[in-house]
Amino acid sequence: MGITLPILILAIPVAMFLILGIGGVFMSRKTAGVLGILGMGTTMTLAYIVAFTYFFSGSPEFIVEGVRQQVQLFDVTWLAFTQKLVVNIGFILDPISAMMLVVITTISFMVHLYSWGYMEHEPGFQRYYAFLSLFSFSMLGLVVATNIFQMYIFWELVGVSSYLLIGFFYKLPSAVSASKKAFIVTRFADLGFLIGILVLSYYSESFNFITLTHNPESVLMSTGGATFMGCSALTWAMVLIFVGGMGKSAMMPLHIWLPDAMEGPTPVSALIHAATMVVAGVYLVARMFPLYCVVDASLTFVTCVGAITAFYAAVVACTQLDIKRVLAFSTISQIAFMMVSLGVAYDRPIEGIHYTGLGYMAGMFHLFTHAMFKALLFLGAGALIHAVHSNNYTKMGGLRKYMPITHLTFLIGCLAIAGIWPFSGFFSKDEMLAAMFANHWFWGAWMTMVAGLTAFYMFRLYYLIFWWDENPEYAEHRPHDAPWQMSVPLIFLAAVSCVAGFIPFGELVTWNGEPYHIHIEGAVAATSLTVAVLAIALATVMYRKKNEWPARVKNMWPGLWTAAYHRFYWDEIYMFITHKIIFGGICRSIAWFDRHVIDGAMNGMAWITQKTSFAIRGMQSGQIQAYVLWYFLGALLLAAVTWLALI
Amino acid sequence: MDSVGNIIVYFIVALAIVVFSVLAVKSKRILRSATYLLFVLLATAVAYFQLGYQFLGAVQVAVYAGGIMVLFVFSILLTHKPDDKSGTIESHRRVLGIVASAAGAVLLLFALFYMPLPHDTSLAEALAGGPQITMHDIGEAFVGSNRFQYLLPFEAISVLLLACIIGGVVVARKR
Amino acid sequence: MDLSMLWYLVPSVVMLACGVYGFVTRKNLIAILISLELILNSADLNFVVFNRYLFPDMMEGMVFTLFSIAIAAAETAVAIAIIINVYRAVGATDINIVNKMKH
Amino acid sequence: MFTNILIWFVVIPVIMMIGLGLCRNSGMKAIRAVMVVGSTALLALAIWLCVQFLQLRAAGVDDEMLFTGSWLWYAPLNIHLAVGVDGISVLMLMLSAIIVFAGTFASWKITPLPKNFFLWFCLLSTGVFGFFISIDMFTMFMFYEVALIPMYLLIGVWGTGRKEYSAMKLTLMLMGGSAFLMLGLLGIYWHSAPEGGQCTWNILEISHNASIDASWQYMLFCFTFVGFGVLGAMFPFHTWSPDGHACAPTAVSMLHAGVLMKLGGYGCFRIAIFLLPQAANELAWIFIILTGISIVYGAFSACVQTDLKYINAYSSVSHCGMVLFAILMLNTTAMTGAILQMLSHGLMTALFFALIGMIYGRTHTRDIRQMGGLMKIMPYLGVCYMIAGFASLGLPGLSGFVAEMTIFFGSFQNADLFHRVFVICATASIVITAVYILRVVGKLLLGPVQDKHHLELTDATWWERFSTVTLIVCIAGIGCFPNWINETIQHSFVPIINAIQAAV
Amino acid sequence: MDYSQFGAMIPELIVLGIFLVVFFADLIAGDKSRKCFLTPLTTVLFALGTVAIWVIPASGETVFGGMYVNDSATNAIKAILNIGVFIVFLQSAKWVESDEVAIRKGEFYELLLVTLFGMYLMVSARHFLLFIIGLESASLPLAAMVAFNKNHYESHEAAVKYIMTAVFSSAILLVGLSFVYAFSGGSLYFQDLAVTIQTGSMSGLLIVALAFVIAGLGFKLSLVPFHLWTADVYQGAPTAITSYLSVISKGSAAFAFFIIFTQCFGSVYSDAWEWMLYAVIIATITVGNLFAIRQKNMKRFMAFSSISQAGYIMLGAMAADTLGLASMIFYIFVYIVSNLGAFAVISTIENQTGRLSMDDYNGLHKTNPWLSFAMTLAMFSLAGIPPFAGFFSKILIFTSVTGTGSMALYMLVLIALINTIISLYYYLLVVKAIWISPEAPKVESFRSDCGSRIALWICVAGIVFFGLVPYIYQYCVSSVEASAGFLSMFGV
Repeated sequence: MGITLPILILAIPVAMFLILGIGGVFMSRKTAGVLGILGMGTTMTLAYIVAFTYFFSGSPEFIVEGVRQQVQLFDVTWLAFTQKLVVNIGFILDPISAMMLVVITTISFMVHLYSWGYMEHEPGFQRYYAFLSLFSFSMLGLVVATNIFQMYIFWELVGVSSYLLIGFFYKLPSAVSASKKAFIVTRFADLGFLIGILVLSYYSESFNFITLTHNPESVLMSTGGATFMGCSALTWAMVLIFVGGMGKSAMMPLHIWLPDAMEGPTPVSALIHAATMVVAGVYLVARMFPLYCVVDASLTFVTCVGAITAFYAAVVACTQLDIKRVLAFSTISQIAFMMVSLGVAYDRPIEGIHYTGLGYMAGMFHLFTHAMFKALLFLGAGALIHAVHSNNYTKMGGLRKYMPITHLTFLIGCLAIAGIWPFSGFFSKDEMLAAMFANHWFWGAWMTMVAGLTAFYMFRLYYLIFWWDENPEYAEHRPHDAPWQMSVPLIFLAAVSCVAGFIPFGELVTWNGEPYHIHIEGAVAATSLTVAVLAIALATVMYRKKNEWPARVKNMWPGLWTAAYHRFYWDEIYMFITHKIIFGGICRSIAWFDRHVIDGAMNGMAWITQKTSFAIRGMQSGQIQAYVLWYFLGALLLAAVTWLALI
Repeated sequence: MDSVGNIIVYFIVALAIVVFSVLAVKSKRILRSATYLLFVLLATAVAYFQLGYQFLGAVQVAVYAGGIMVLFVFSILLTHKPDDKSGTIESHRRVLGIVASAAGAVLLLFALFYMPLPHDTSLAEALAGGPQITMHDIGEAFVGSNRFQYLLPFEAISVLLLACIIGGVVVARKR
Repeated sequence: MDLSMLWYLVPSVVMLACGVYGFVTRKNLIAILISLELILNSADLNFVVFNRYLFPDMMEGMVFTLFSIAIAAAETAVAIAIIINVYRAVGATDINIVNKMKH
Repeated sequence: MFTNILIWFVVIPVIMMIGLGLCRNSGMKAIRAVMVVGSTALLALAIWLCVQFLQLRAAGVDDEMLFTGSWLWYAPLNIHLAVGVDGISVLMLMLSAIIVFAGTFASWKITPLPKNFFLWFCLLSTGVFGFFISIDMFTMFMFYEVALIPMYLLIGVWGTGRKEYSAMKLTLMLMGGSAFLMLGLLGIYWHSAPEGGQCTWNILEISHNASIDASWQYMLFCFTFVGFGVLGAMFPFHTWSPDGHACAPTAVSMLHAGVLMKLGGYGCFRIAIFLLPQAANELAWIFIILTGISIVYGAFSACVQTDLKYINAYSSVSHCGMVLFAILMLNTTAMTGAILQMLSHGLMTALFFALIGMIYGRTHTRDIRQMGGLMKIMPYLGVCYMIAGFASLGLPGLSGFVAEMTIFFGSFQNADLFHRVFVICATASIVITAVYILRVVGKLLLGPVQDKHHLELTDATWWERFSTVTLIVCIAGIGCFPNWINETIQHSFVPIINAIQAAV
Repeated sequence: MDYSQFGAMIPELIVLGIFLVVFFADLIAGDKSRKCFLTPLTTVLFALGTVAIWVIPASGETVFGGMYVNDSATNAIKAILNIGVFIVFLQSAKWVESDEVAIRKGEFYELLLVTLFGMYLMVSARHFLLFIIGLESASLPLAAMVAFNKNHYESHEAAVKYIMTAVFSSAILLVGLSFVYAFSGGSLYFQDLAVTIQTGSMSGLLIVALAFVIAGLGFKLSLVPFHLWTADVYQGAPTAITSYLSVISKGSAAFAFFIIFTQCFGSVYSDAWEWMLYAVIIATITVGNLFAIRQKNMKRFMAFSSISQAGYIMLGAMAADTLGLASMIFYIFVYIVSNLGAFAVISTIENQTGRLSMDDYNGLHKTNPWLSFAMTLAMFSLAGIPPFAGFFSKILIFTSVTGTGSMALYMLVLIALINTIISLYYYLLVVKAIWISPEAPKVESFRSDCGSRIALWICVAGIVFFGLVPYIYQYCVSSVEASAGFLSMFGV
């Protein structure tokens, strides 16, 4: 494969960004929209060509003896730190990046299309499309990165695109603060990422993924047994790099930005905060997977963080009122699922655990399916918000009659995420749970419980929106289905969610390129299905019609409910630390110190000089005799001191 | 061993210098001050004679005691009524004056006593050490232009004196 | 008993000290000038004494003193002219009148 | 003499001054014409020099300095007007030319006394250019001080706020620094003779011949580093910077923060480290502590300021601290990063101050609490401000990122715990930077409009757009294609690194 | 007797000749109305004389048995002083024509020329007797000139202060010299003293003698603590005289100081007077600066500024070698143009409006931009800011001081450098008043007289070019180096 296609894949979005960003003010909305959609469509086509060529051409460039290869389509020097540490910008093609190309371009195109309808009346339409292009470019650059530093570069760029898009409605203070929060929290996490890269590259003397991952043992050797606080340097590096992933993927305790990020336009949430950017952390771990494997403490860390986050987010999701927030917590929970799946996919036999690689494959599979159905759900939520002009489900209820397409697609999304056969979520979730059970029964059981919670809160949401009690305001503003620009993506994604499970994913994406044959583990599948169905049943009982159950349950554990509703006060804790301690404590005291001590010292020197000047003015008394006295005593003193000192 | 006469003369001179110096700066009447100064200057002239510089002694009497003292008396009479008193001022300054002068005297005396120069020569030896300086020698020295001859300073001081005359006239003139 | 150099130098130092004392304590400008004459005289005496005792065969010190006397005369003349000028301007020769400029 | 291209960097501003002298006080058109022609000529000259330089290097000319020339000036003290450039100086000249160019447009409508303003402005430029072309310590120092003093009048007359106090403080503190510097230079001069030879001020000759003994090196290093460090806003000598920048007029802030503060960093490695390598190896730790404090301290201070210029001034303390910090790491990569950071910070902070000046010129306040939602009112300026902010917080694709990363990766090559701890502290500053930049952006540009009067304000004029676009293009240029600059700088560091390693 | 030896004293003869011409012209002219030719006559003659001194090469001879020398170094300083005096003549032209002074203008020129003659003798003297006569000629007539403004009380007070202190200091100097004489081997020729005063003669008496000589010369240079007369006299004296006092008198004394201390006492440099001068210089620079900070009266302000400048000048004596002397001469030259530039502005404004306070300068640039510009340059030059000449003179003198390599001298230079910051502060106060102060200008717009303008132009040209053009400094160095036998006399 030549370099034209990959370069175009990156170049078209960035060109769109520049054209729409600089020239946007001179364009009509329609031109801008069409340009953006066309650009993204082209990119999508190209990405499909690349991905299909990679997976299915069977060319020896990409597959050797049944093993899929990692190929760098191009790799040019961008910045040479030292002789060895050279940052390149390149395009890597391997199973996960090819898969990600498809996911990103697909969802992005859908969102472009959808936004044409959704954002029709918003000011700054051109700017919006420019930002979408920028994001697409950054995300594509991230996934095709040939080296960790390139990844970091695009990592930052997606961060800023996210910032710009969350803050798109910049006149709303809440949007502004949400975007700021998102950026700073991820930035903080990126600090870990950066230090991780620093440590890793210092020892391995390379940024390149292929160099690093093809021989992870030698990377471990290169650290020469360097340890810090009892852990090896590589462990530190990998954990710190994962911290970066935690930030982007909103793992506990760095998850706080994601729910707030829902202040952005809903299509943006679908694109960035559900399907693509937030899974960058998962992608990162998958990318560096062999290195994680050689320091399994770091992988354990990944698993634990994932497990805790998944449960936490699921619990919180059960109590939220804002439909987008429910979806946001659901996203956190699902991404955590993928993390756990990666965490349990040990690749070498330790203490009787067999290598499976299943977790890796399953995680990637879930990434794919989740991207589709979560985007679907978000876009559906967007349609709802478009119809009723509120995020809050108390303003909804009984919408199934008014918005049939939305209802149907949303239901498909819910079924998919709940893991009901034959929807896509079932397959990927089943594989993940199988991998977890294979690792340790505890992870399996724990995550099955989370899966059940997922099914519950999703159907709680579904019923509250579409059933429950009809909002009387509909009489005045009759909600209706979205225009075609919005419906088409919904339908398309719903279709994908229905069939994606049957893709032979194991044949395509595995940790080492060798195909893996998926087989449904009956026991696991049965368990998870049962749990899901039970949870759906419970949700049906509680929320299908307006009744007293929800209130009663709430009153049963009021403390728990309130805590969960307030997301277990994480935001408050952060607020306290940042505002009270860092701003109020550190920054203010440093500013005070600067003004009063440092500056004071300088002014003090001037003051002392002035005072001395005043103090000695008596010397110049105007009396000749005093002058002569000074004169004479001065001469004597000069003589006397010199005499004493020198002789 | 110096002659008794010399010693007696020395003591008279020394006593006169010391006493009249003190009186010159302590006297409450300015005219008396001037007179005491005259005595000091005359005593110094005597010392010059004793040290063998007769011409110098003569000049001291003529210029200092004669010329300068006249100036002083003249100016005192011009600026003072006869009964005017010129007392010391402010006691703190008197203390300071004593301190300063005492410090100066002590330092100088110490320095002189410890100077690395031969100071046990007697006056007689010193007088015998060199030739008598005659008027002729002095005259030669003042108009010669060689080493140890002072034509140039002599001319230069004439300019200085001229300038001082001009200066004095400018200052003292009424307009 | 020898009249060594120091015998002559001591009165000279006393003269100097008196001169300094007088300068510092006197209230009248002319009286101050009188004190100054003492100091000048003390310097002259030093020159002469050193010349006689240390370099009896030369006469630099004596000549210096001769010129010094002339210079003293010139100084006194100018100083007295200025003092008279002040007297004309302010009607006194008190030292406390001429201390207006200070600090 | 005038056949040497470098001399023209000094000659052109002098000609401009003469030209301005001939203009009438009120002849605004003539004054602008002189300034535009002159600054364009400077920019063209800088670009031409850059091209020439790269061509020569590409052709394999491997001297330490190119375009050298040396003309005896004060023969008795062996003072020469010696010029020469390596890659670093070329880039610095380029930076200065760009900022002078942008500054000219940024002060298009300066009042009162436009003629005098530009006269001093040109004098300042003369100093800056002269400093970067010199390889003789004496002329270097002279140009250094030439660049300092116009600041007093520029701030005092055309400034705002507590301008008299700030101008005086700035001038005195910088002159205080240069007092130490002077002493250091004198010491180097008098120890520059190899075994009874003639002393010299020429940096290259000293580096080749002199072997200053250690005890003197220690003293002189401290003097020179502190001297330059004051201008580089090193903690605790940075306090002139916030007040000075806050009160200075736009173009002066641009030039001062953009170029003048770079003189400090440039001098630090060109003189303190290059000529006193042994002391640099031994004593770097002291200054690493101070500059490390600068980085974090400046960033934290910036977080709570409410005056736009104060925020940027403290931010400059932090960023310039990074420059000195990187220089002290004594390896090629980190020092390269330092130079990149100088360029980046120069352009970015010039952009910042230009924008602040433009905003202030419209709203008449710099207090972020009294502004808000300006993005709606003046979108062009708002977008530029955001770009500057992103450059400042190290967004890839803009210059700040490249510089900071090079610094971090270079600094991390020093493997001991002491260095590591400080590097990580320095790294942490990028988060704090994000905090204060986004705080300002959020309060100033985004959110609802605070003051109804602001709704009537206009967006940028053509000269303002011109000025800012110039800077943004450069910022993005460095950010996207850093490697040629990087290589140029790295090559230029070879002799310095050799000197350091030889002295270990 | 060999009167042809007078022929070697060309500069002195020229000045004396002009003096006599003016003297007789003044005598002949009689009443006021016909004296209008006096100013142009003197100025032109003096200009010609100055050119002559520059042009006629120094004979390098030592005449009168070694009492007087006219070598290139002395010639250089004389020529430089002459330029200063010329500028003083120019800037005082208007003042001497004023009603109050006009009738005494003949005397003004005569006295000025005599004092200049005295300074020449100070500079050229190689015998203490001639030196003392020169010193007195340089200071006594000045007392009369300080009293020139008869209608101003300050002028009288200043004259009294000046003459009293001057006489006291010359008395102390004589006492000191009498002690030096004790060590001299009977000869007061400098070249003999260089031989007879050796390390072995180190004693309390010699130290006292040195201290008294430093005090005596310190009076002329206004070194601390012998400086206290300076401010009052500068303030009270007519501005023309103040400027003359502050530069010419100081410059000649500095040169003489250097010659005396390096030649006569060169061998006891590091034993004694290095440290005395060290202390005195630090005190001078610091105290001068500290007092200058508070001053509002411009003349008084300049007085303290000149005190601190004297400290810098004396750094050249600390160096005590050819480079030191050359740098000192250069410093003096630069100081002359800078200080006289400032005084030209001050006297112009005083003559035109009678205003002397720094507050009166507020907003000056609005009414008198050129004067403001010149004053700014002068202040910058005095503060030692490049590219103005003051920077070069300061740096060169610092360089020469540190050349000996002793750490103590580095510290001295550091203190001096730190003091430049204080000095910068108060010089900038003037600049601030002129340019920054928002008040309405108090001095109305006027056109200054021709003499002042020319003087100002000369000063501005000097300020701008003396540093950038290296020839002046090279001239100083080559003059010093060409002084035959001069180097060999350094006992340092």
